[in-house]
Amino acid sequence: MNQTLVSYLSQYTFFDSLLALFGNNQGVLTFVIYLVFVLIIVGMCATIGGLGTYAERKISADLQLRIGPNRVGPYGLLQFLADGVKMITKEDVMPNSADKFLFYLAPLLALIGVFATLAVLPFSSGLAMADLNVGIFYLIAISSLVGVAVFLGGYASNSKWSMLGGLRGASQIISYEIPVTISILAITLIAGGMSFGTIVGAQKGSPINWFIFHNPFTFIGFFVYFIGALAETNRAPFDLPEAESELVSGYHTEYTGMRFGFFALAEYIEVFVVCGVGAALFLGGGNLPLPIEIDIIPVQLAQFAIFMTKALLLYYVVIWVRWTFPRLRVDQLMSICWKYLTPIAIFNLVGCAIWVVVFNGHSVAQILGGH
Amino acid sequence: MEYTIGSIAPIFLAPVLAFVINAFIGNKLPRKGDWLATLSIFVSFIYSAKIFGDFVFGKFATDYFVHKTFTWFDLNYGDFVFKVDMGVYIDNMAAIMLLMVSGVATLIHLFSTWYMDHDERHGRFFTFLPLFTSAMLGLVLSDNLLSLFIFWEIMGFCSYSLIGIYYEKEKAGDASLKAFMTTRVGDVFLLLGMVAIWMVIGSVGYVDIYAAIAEGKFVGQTVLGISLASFAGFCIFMGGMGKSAQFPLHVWLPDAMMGPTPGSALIHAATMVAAGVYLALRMYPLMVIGDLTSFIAIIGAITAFGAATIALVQSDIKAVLAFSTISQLGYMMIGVGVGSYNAAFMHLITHAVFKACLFLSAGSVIHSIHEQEMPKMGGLRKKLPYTFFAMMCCTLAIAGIPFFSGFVSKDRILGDALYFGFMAGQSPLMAIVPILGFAGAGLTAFYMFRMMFLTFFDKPRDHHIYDHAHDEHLDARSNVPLLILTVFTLGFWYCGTLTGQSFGKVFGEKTEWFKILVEAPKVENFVNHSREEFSTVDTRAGVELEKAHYHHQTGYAGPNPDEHKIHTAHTIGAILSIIIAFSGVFIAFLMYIKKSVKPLSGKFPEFTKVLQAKYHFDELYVGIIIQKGLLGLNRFLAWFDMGVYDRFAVDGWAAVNRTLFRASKWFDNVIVDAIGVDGAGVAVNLFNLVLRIVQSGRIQFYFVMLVVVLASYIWTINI
Amino acid sequence: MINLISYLLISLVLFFVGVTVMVARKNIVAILLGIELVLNAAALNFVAYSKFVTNNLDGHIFSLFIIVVAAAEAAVGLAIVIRFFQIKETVHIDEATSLRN
Amino acid sequence: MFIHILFILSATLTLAGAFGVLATKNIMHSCIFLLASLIGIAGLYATMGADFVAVTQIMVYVGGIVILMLFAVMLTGGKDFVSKAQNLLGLAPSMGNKFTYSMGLFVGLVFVLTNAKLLWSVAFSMSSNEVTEAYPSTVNELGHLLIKDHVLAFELSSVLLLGALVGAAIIARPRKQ
Repeated sequence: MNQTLVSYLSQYTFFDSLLALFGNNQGVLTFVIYLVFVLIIVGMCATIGGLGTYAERKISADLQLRIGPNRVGPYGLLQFLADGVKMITKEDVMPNSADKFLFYLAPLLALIGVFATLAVLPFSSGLAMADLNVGIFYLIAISSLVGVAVFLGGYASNSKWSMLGGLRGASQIISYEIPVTISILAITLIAGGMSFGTIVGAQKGSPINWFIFHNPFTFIGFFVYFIGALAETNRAPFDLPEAESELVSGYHTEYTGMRFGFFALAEYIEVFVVCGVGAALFLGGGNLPLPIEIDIIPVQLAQFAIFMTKALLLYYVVIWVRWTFPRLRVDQLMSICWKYLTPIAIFNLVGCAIWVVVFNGHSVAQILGGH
Repeated sequence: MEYTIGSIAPIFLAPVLAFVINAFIGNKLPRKGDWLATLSIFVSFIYSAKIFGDFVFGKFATDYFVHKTFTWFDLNYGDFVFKVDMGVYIDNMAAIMLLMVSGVATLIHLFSTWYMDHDERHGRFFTFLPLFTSAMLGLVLSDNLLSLFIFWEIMGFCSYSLIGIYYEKEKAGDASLKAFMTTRVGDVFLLLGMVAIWMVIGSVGYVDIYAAIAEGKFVGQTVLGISLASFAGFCIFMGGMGKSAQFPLHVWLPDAMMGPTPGSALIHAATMVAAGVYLALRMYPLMVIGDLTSFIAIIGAITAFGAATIALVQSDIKAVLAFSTISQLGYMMIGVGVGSYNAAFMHLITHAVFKACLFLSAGSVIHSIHEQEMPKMGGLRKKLPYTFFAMMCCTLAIAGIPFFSGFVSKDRILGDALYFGFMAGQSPLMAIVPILGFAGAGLTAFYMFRMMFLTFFDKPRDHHIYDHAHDEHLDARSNVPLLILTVFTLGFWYCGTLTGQSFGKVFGEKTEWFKILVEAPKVENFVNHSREEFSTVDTRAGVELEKAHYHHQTGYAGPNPDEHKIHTAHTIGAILSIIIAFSGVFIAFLMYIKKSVKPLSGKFPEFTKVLQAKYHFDELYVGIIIQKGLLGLNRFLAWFDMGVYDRFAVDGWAAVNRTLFRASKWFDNVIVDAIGVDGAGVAVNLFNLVLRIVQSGRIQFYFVMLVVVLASYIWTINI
Repeated sequence: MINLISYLLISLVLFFVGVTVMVARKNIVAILLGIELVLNAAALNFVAYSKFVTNNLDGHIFSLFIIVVAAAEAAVGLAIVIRFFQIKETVHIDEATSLRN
Repeated sequence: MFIHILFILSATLTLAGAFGVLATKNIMHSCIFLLASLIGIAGLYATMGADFVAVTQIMVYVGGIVILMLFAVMLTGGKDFVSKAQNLLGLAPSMGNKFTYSMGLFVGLVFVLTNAKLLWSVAFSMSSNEVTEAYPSTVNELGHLLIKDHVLAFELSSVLLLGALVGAAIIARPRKQ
């Protein structure tokens, strides 16, 4: 059964009083609850995306022994707001020979693809918009809209830099989807389900129960997933679609103003989402490291905080990687995917399957600890 | 005592894992992954030791076994049921076998890391060696003939790869092909036997076969006019003959020595060739009801004696050992044939240990002097003291000198053979079995000591080689495996007494563990056996069975009316074999140390030539079967083709045709051309005018036509 | 009121559009688009019958296989289109009338 | 209620996308409308509780086939070609003209009416119950069905995919001229 936010909230007593407030019309109440939480989550993620640009600059500055943005607000914290205002007020330029319809559509598709993934992201055991029983599969599927958007952005601009960037981006995204999906498949194999509730629920308790430590194959699988996710979100060292030195700035060369902002925002939120998925699948998600079984609001908040901490730590690693490694060549990119990551991922999948059969699904820690 | 999949699977899976890793990334690992292979076998050894401990020192009864199955594939389509189970079957025999295989393999791997060091095929060797070991372990764990056959074939493949590991040498390539093809002859029969069994009982599991034998399902079944049990037993035994290099399928084993010596030690001496004997022991009840025991005994006797005679004249140290292997395998088959079940199995184990050690020692010799020909050796005793010690102990064992393991096991086989041949009321022809057996034992002692004397004693015959030989220092990888194996060439490990005879008993009856634990399967115990699925929980956990009471004199079978005769036979056999062994050693001593007796090869040059040519078996197979048989057939076919078919059919038909042609030419010109062809052309042209419009090649037009025709059809019929 | 008929109607319209696209367009890629629509109309029918009539999941299985076959068909079809374009420098279907060259 | 909204939205998206494919003269736009239509069909699957099929639809079509189509359009230039060959309907540009459209509409109509004739009586005789709001998961059952009852088809489809993969690679590989 698919658990949703409303079905989760309905176990609390205040739900009934809320229901009474809306004249016992459950449909309206459901709508209102979703509206509120969608606004909260989308707003929060947009802020995270915005702050991502700030973090990117600040961390890069730190790594390069500079100061970084420090004028707007304390420590330059409000820099992203200033950037946002700049983007909104900028003139919206469109090339003459561009394909108008697709040019408008591409950034919207990118945003849709990213925001749709937020519906299943398990911020805590209760606070997930919908805990679909095909959750992770849905997330992989819907995020491939971003690939289409990148491609269309490149095509519609009618510029050769954009075109090359779009082609590179689309081929890169669909190629790296394979190792990422197979690594995730190994996890669903162990967890016995594709819903985030099942997967996160299977990693309860101490960090030794996290799936990354479940067996040697998942340990490798995490790194395969992380590298693949970097490539899927077009982050350095796989940022070929937007390589400044070769393609000006790739598929969004011709975009200005808020349309460019949409692409940038989509990219930063997508990074957050893949980090969140990595945290949920491999690093225990929002599970408390204590055996607390009661389900009250403070526990949920603590889970939320833990999940965000893990996701944002991974986010930090992503930025760190970006400012540490040089960019790859196109042929290297493809050979990494097809010659290394995909075979390793398949090996991991088979290894996990054998592990599950041979050790009856027990993790290394359980085996060493005598079940 | 829990047997879950987790406690059994690593025995087989650890080497497989090593194989997979070495196959893919072995070349990138330090030392090309040899440590990984060795480690994986050691893991198998530890798990095997656990099982061995449970079975031998545990409180299980003699006929206790672990049999667990899991569904391999299950295709159910309504009434059609096709379900195949795989499983694990461990009894005392399998437990001992597991320990032997994994233990010997561990030591051989360890030795190989030294022997194959700096070899260009290092990585390849250590890829196939663990795969081979895992296949052997899987074969021992198998609970049915089908999975046994799968592992059997994997071993065949590994053997092929390891013999031909230096594939650029033509001889190595030929030898590997020969081994592969010769064993394939046996394998075809094995497959045939499995099919025959499947036809009767619908399963090839050991347990099912035993149960079917006990229930008498084989009675009255015939195929091609002979009883089905005989047919199936014979076919399965043929498989064993191929693998265990029994006459007449023995020709591949001597050539198999082209591979690296540790590989030979593992494959062609200690384990793989034992698989055929193991199979014969497993299928022993089938052999008994198929009346094949006499046949097996005779094949074994011929092999044992024939190979021993060939070994007398070989000059290559590995060839001597190869023929001695064939000969010893013959003794095991004699044991199977004369009903000496546990002695045959004991000889399998003891032979594996001392033969592995002998081969490793030979490898050590070859590695240090880079020479295999014995006439060029001599006096190496001082250069290679540890190797000499190990090889001497093993030679004493194989020659059947008391206090060593070979004496115990071979003597029991020969004792039973003596009883079988002279006292059991068999036909007088069967006397050939003990006679050839004892003769072979004497020859064994002789040629093994000939090899020792030529290699280690006397003065160096080739000073160049001798001076360049490396001095041996005690080394963990090269000598220690030999010395460990040497320890287990002593007899009391296997029988608890110094000589295996009642007059040498020192530790009491309890230590006769081989006799207590290993006995022919009692088929009636399997009738109501229900199979268990593998799971996490062992349903038998905690159930400890009482050890059945064992009588020294009668065993389990109850008092045997011929007990007295058997006892007499054994006593005579023991005395006889001691005399024969020592006389063999003494003759060798006279010939090669004292040199007071000249080697007989000078007196019978023709016979020596025949022996050196290995009784011309290779030439026989190539000359008779391939040249005379196939080529003759070819010549006959060619003659038929040219003389009969060409002359009469082709030429005659041509003459007939020529006549017909004249008539038809006229007909063709006048009627066909003028009226038919030109007329048809005109007609086609007319049609074409219409069809050209329809056959436009445009796929969409075809689609439209399809839709229109389909629609008009559906609208005209009423549904 | 959502019932079987509503899904069947959607499927029928989708099928109609697919067939029309297949016939009206002369671009091979566009014809492949029409084929995708037709396949999807069929798959939708299978799931609808599975939901409302048979009450088991065989229809789902069938539509999964349709998706698989559609993927294979698209891959091979587009490969042929690209090869055709390399030879003829056009993707007009009326150019694809000869069996060789 | 939400089911109805989802149904109406998905149906609108499906049909609008399909008509977009039919109506637009730009092949690139056609592909995007096809994308919309396919996502709409995924939504329709979701209203029927076919969650796994719905997500598979998005996965395969959006992540694979549509991008493949876009690539094919890009590699073939995306131009409106005019054939040199004479058609029954005269010279037609590759995105069609009013003759081809009228032919297409006619054929489509014939086909659909034929289908309707065949299926109409069947469809109404079938039981048709209201869509309920709660759906059990189909994933487990589908998995069991795929590797038990339909295992042969499952294996065959894997062979088919392998064949398609190899075949596509061989057909489209660049050749030396």
